Amino acid sequence: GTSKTSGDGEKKTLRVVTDAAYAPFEYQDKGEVVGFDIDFVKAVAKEAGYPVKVENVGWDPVFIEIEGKTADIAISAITITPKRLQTYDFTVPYFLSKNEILVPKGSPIKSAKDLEGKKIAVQNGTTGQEAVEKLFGENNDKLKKFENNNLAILELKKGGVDAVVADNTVVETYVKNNPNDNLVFIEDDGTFEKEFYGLLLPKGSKLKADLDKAVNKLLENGTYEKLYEKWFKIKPDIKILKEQQ
Amino acid sequence: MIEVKNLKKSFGTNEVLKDINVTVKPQEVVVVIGPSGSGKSTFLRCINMLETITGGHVFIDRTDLMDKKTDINKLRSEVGMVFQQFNLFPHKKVIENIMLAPMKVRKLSAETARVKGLELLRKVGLVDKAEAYPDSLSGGQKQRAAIARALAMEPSIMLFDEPTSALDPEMVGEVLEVMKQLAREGMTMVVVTHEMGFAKEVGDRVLFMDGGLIVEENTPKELFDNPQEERTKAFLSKVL
Amino acid sequence: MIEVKNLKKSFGTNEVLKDINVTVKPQEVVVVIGPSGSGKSTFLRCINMLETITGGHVFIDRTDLMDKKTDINKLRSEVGMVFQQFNLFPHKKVIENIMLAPMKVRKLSAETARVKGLELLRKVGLVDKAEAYPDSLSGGQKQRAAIARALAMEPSIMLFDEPTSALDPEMVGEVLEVMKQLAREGMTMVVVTHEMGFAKEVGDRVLFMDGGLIVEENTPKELFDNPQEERTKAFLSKVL
Amino acid sequence: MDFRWDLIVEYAPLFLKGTLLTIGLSVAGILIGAVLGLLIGLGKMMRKKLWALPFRWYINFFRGTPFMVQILLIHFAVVPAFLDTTNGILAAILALSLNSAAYVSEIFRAGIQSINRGQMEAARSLGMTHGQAMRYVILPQAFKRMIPPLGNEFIVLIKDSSLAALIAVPELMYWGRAMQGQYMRAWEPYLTATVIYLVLTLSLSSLLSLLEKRLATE
Amino acid sequence: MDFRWDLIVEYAPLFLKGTLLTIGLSVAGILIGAVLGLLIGLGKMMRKKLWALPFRWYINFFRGTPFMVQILLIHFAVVPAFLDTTNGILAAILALSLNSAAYVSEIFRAGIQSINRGQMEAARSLGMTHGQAMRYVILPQAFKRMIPPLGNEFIVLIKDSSLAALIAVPELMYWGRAMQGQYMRAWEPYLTATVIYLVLTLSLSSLLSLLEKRLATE
Ligand SMILES: Nc1ncnc2c1ncn2[C@@H]1O[C@H](COP(=O)(O)OP(=O)(O)OP(=O)(O)O)[C@@H](O)[C@H]1O
Ligand SMILES: Nc1ncnc2c1ncn2[C@@H]1O[C@H](COP(=O)(O)OP(=O)(O)OP(=O)(O)O)[C@@H](O)[C@H]1O
Ligand SMILES: NC(=O)CC[C@H](N)C(=O)O
Ligand SMILES: [Mg+2]
Ligand SMILES: [Mg+2]
Repeated sequence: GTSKTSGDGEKKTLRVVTDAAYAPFEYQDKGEVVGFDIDFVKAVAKEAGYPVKVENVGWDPVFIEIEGKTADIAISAITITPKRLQTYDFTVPYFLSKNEILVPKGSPIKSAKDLEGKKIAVQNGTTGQEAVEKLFGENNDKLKKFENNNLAILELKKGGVDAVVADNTVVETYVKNNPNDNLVFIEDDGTFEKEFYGLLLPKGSKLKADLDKAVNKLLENGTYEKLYEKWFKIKPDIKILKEQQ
Repeated sequence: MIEVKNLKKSFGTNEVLKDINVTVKPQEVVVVIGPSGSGKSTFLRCINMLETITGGHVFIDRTDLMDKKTDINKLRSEVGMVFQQFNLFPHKKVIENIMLAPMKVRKLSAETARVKGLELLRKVGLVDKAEAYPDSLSGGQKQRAAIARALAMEPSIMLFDEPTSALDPEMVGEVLEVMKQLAREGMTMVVVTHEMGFAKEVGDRVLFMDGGLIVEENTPKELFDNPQEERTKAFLSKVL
Repeated sequence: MIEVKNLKKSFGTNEVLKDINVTVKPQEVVVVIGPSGSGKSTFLRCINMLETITGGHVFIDRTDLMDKKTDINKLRSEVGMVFQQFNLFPHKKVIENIMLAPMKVRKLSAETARVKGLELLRKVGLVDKAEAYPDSLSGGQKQRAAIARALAMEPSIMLFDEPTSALDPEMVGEVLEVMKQLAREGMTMVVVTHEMGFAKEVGDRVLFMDGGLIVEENTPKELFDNPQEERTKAFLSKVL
Repeated sequence: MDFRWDLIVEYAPLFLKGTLLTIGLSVAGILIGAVLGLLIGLGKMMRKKLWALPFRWYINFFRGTPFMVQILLIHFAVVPAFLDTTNGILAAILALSLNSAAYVSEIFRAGIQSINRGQMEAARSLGMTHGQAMRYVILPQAFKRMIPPLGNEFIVLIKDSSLAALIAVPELMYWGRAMQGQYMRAWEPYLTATVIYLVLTLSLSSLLSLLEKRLATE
Repeated sequence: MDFRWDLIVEYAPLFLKGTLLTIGLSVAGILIGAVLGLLIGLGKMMRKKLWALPFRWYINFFRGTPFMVQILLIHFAVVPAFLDTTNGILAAILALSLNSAAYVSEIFRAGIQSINRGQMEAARSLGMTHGQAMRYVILPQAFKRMIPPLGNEFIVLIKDSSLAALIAVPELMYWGRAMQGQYMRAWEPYLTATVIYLVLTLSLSSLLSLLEKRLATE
């Protein structure tokens, strides 16, 4: 069901895929797929004039679906990376992020360097994984790659690893929402670089122009800010997003 | 009726029938005896084309079984066969066992087939078991039902492969009785059996097989009382 | 030797043995005949405690099988049993089949057991098959090996349950020969069989069982030639 | 350990929905699989070895690889090749059907082979053709013997269908994983799923053994 | 479609490592499972129904629930309850062993039941105790018949072990997924894994049928 815009007339429903295991961006609440990304992509599509249907498919499948053009858009807190750009297109960035470390309270790990020799859980195929592999080598023995971030965090909670590396917003939200788990997050701006999320599109997608325009519109007309505040209770730094374009 | 010429049959390298020559005349009752493994069953099975013949020829009513043009299924229905293990169809009632082939092969109507089936069951003394399933019958009853089933195709020849040797001794008699009656009615029969009493009473000829060959043949009386060949003597001394 | 008093055996609600009373004297050969399902096998199996008795008593050498204190395994080794289906141990050579129980139960050394086993094999005419596996033997050879195996425990009583009815006719003789020899040597034997020749030649007594009861008993000659009971007559007329 | 019953209560409607889908997937799988399996079984039994080869390889493939690989390949490669989009439910049914077809074909073969050779010979000796003998004598008996193993295959499918969670088909396991993800707890979601699976498979298998007894005494 | 052989070459050492771990897990699973299975089989065959009940339920549980649930429960719930940490390899071996034990116990029971009753009777009538008859007569024959189904169970374990990838045990499927995650390509990793699984299971099953023929003629 890829988009076939029939020239002028009615626009076809876009299939948006996501991995709803990355709160607060996209997650399941009693079976409902919700989150900042979900609200955002709906707003973008509305702005661009497309009806959308959001489907939870899982993280690895997101990329397979987009590469195979079986879905039109993926939104899943996906960082725009040079490597991904070889195979996919992205819209202009819509979110600023960076990786962060999640550890139990009282852990000796205080920075990324302390992760050396420690067991780390990451989500397979994420920038968190890449960051750790850049530090300690690809496919090294101490790294456990899970299918989604929830399993990685569960592994940490159950004592199977010493740390999880994932996006800061996700890590911090988790720490805040689960005080009983006694987890803390550790920032390391020296090691973890700024990342920008974009909507993932198939290479050469005809939607890119429309969507870019729509994203920019939302950034400018205050819709983005409203959504951002609803989900994160703070104001976004729109300037840095615009600079990145 | 049956003419077997230079019949040969091998399983792989194992030559089971070496060179069999027999003629069975209409209404004749031929009894085949011989030690285990001598090829008696294989011989019968070749006559009924349940085995593909390796060499030689078998003629039934002058039709060559080996001829490509021969309709084997039609010919086979001319030859009834009764097995040691009965081989009744367990999912069908006795009467249905008997009706099946006439209906499917001869295309009789169910009614005609049933009337005929009941008649045959009467003949073998099993009318009251028409609606029973084979599993509820005793061995002797099963074998009689199997004979009725074979007769339903109105064969001109009946082959029996040790029809009584899977039976409890007290049931042997009832089956032999049915067979004797058939013989008296003039059915052409080839019977593999070790029931010497039967052979003497109704057999016209006895063939003694050993090692894939017919070693000796004669009237029952002559063969049992006055065997010529050493192997026949040895065998009879053990069995009688 | 064996005393069976008011023996009863039921499977569930099916009363298979109703009230059996028999005494077998030392060196006696008792033949049991009767229609299928009359309880002959069950009777033998009760004597050997292969079935748990429902009522009554069985004494072997004056020891009550039902007595809690009786060592059943020891008593069982006093009673040899030969089955219709041979039941040789297929994973062991013939000689090992014979040596196993003497070594494990009687704790004989392998050597002693072997010497004795070979002697028994000589007796049943199978020394040359000592190192063969059961599957390579003919039916008659298997049954003779099974007899040798039972004899290896030096039983004072031997039970035979239709020992020749799974055999090809030409092999029946060799097994009966071994059994006759045993009888002549004075072994106490209870034999379920339909071999009338054997019964007449070595049987001291014949029991006719039907419906879980001993209907008639007599010497073979009297019972076969002059049966008293209707049921016996009916059975014999079918079998003889 | 504190066991949060409230979470289970909260997720109950979803588990119910998931259970229904699990049953639906398995039923579809066994039905389509049975039909396909018969055809493949017939194909494999063909006299000409060369013609039978593709069927043989079909069976080898589906019996020789993990169901996880099969469902992923079918979901991401096979279905999109035809539909131009993925479709989890379709892929799950396809994977279950194709997989069970391989096993059913073996059940079918075993069923036919379990019928005594004498049956075919008796039928042939009455003048029936091979086809008639198959149709009226062999197959009716074989089908009866196939019922219990087909029932077992159905149970296998119920369990295998849990892998559909990996392609986000909202069946039972999917909701277990969703609950795990939402509340980061292991015991509650997985035990709930376990119990439901147990109820499904055990009630099915006791039904089966009842049926088997019926068939045996008939 | 362009098929990137170079990626496969690059990941070849990891696939090799993964294959070895897959084999290792399955071997450990079948060995421990066989021993446990014997014990559970014996337990289930106990005369006292009440004592046999726990074994019966063990078998029901492991045969009645998806292996995915089992491995997740064991990894995230059971092992941590004892060790206070997770251990993927341990959990995988445990899950495979406990699961296969349930199936082995049935193989064991079937093996014993397949031995003709007459064997036990012959042994008892020679004066052997039940234990002696079991040990010298029944079990040696039963074990021989258990070899082929145990081989099949081994093949099942090879396939089931692929689910260990979900708990990040670096076996074959894990590296397939890792490759997929790294290069965002689906075909190369999954097809490679498929081929390796096929090689493992098919060579094992042809070995098995050889063995079966040997045993049959012996
Ligand atoms: N389908 C077969 N494949 C291979 N060998 C066979 C087959 N059928 C029979 N034989 C072999 O052919 C030989 C003769 O067998 P056949 O059954 O004709 O003997 P028989 O005289 O009927 O013996 P019995 O009295 O035991 O029934 C035996 O050596 C047997 O092993
Ligand atoms: N283990 C068993 N469970 C239930 N019923 C049994 C069992 N063994 C035997 N029977 C029943 O007991 C009855 C007598 O059987 P038994 O084997 O003693 O007869 P038999 O005289 O030896 O017959 P045959 O001549 O056929 O060997 C039969 O009705 C049989 O169905
Ligand atoms: N959903 C996610 O796990 C995203 C992780 C990270 N932002 C990435 O793009 O790799
Ligand atoms: Mg024969
Ligand atoms: Mg009996």
